Amino acid sequence: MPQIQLGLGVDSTETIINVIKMFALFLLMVQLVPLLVWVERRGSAFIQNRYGPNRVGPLGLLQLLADAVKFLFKEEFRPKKGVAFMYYFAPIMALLPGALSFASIPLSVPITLQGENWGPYNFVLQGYDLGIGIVFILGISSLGVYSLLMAGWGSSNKYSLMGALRASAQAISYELALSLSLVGILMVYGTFSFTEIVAQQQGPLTFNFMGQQQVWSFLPNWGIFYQPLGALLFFAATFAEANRLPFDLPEAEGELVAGFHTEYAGFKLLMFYIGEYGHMLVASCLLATFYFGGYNIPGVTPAEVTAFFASYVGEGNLSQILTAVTYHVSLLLRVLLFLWVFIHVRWTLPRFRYDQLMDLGWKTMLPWALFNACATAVILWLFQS
Amino acid sequence: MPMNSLIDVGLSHYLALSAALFAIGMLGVLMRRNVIVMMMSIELMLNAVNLTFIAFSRFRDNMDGQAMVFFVMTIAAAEAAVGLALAVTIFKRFREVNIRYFEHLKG
Amino acid sequence: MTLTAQDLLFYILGGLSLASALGVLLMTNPIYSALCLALTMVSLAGLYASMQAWFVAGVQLIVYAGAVMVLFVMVLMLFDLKSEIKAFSRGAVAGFMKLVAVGLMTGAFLAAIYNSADTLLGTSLAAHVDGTVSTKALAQLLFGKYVFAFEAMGVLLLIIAIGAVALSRIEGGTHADE
Amino acid sequence: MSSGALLPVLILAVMVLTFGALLIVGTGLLGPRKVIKSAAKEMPYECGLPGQETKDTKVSVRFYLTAILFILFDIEIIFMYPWAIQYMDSLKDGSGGYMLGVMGVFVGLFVIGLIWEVKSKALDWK
Repeated sequence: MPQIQLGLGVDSTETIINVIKMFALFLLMVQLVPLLVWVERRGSAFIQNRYGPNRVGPLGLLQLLADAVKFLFKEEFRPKKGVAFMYYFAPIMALLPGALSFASIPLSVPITLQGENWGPYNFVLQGYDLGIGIVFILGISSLGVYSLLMAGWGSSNKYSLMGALRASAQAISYELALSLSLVGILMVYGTFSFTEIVAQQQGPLTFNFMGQQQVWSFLPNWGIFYQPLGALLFFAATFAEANRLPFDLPEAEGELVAGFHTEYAGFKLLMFYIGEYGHMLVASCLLATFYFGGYNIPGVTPAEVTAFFASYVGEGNLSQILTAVTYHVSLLLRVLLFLWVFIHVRWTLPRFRYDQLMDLGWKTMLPWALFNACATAVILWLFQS
Repeated sequence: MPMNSLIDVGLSHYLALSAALFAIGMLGVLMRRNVIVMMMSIELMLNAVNLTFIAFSRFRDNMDGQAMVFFVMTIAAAEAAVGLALAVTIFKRFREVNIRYFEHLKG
Repeated sequence: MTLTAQDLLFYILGGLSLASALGVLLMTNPIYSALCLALTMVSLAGLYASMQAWFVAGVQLIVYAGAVMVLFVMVLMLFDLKSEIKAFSRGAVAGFMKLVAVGLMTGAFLAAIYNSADTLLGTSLAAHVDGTVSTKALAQLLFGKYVFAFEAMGVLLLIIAIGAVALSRIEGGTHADE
Repeated sequence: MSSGALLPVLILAVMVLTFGALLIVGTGLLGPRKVIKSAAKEMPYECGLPGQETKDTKVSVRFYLTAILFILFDIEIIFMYPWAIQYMDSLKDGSGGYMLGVMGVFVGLFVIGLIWEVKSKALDWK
């Protein structure tokens, strides 16, 4: 049997570890849904000055487990005139964009582990490192529209078809502003790969102004200081991509019953939520990676952190693993902050009307994103010369 | 490197695949009656040509092939946009997307 | 005799694209054939990526699979096209003749490829090309040698944007009076 | 793990699809077996109104027009990506002004198209 060299690892153990790591990252995204739904219900309760779920388990934490189990045992229902294949494939397709995008984002510093019999093996907390991170994520997230259209068409219900068409028209209009706001990032960093972008954001804020180097050491070298307008546009566009309020008209109860997932119940509905929360997670991770320094801890280099742990735990794998964990926690804090902003906005802002929503996308966000790209180009040209 | 070595994939493997895709696209244009499916088959033929461009750009190691694929994509997307706008206008007028109705345009 | 990742990818994605291309041809329901074409586009993007053309694979995903096919599916869904009974054009003899013609043409292509297999091989292949570096080389080309074609593309897209809107506003037509 | 390998993407996609399929088949098996079939339940949900299956729903032109304009503007943005990637390098080796001019013309056409679309009320969703 020809020996197959997969692109995954030097020897078979490394390949197996990588495959398990990939599935673990996917499960990390899937189990995020109960956590975020709990945070959403408790958070909205906190905002509206009420308690939220607190019966099942401490602070209502097991409420989500109870819901998941209930969803598992629901009756299997399909509308009679529904198109069977598309009706069932739409929830599965909803999982795909979030999972593939989340796996390509670097979550921690690459470390090298060394054992007695297995050789030095560098481990990075990331599903796979594609050289072109940004273009891949844009491509995959543009495939998310298919699960909406299939759900709308599969449930052969007039209202869900209208909801699906509206949701996909909104998703594609805001994808323009999203990809245009990324042009600014490409100009500043000059690379597609996430690891290089995060590497360029280390150290104090350094930029050259009229030819000579300026160093502002009190500010970290994050992307937000180069692209403030780009960050705002990017974050607003990801709200619309994930169908989050104030852009969630297609799923709004008042408008089209529940939009494209009217005819879904049980775990299929939960899979649409996994897709939506996965999209929110990817958007927060991207925002942290592009504009807030990814997993960098300002003022500290990875070598210092490893040395610090080595002094306690001794040289070897454990100090490496602890460094990776600290850097991962630093990224996680930022991501949880942005996820809280997603949830906070949902319970404070009112919903847009559909024509306002489309006007905002085409007539304000797109021109501003274009202005941001041109302004970045001109400023870079002025500062450079 | 004759083609029969199935293991190390060379340029001719990719060319054979794009020839097959091109043939399927052409059959689609000839056999199907629905205008929109014919336009999809044309897109398929254009994609087969893109595959050939990329294969030559990869195995002859110059980037002109990839630049050409860029332009082919733009023109194919523009053609799809105008073609569909036409088909939709005709469909609204004749309530039917069958190629036979297009003769009415002889005028 | 090692089967490298690229060969494995070629056979998986090639088979997938051929199967979905046949799906485009044979499905009577146009929406299913549109979804099969979207699957073909995605597998072709995978093939481009397996040939280290990273940026073009991304563009194929964004432009073709994510925009053009969404337009096709949206138009088909808007006009509620059920699967037609007479999907294929009538006339057995005509159909047979078309099949023979296409078969002959493909046979000619394959024969040409097979005979010229050894002359086509180019220089030694870089096993792995970095995405950003190859895109910068593509940009040098796009704004160096092909800068006029690049501007022509901008003009073409402007014309199509205006044309598509004008097309969608036609009320009358040659038979408007009927 | 050589950066840029495509196989892991396929492996993850297959894993996700089988995970989703298992979930759907699993909930199907776990659910109550004797499914009470009733016409009312099978009808598409229309907030209680008896389903009127009108032949062709009012077809709004806006949707496919938005999709067409999306394709055209998306391609113009994709043309900006290679330019943006090498912009810093071209600034360093002095050809920044030429790059700015080339892209200025292209973005000018983009803006003209956008202004025309807005003025021609093609994008109004009334």
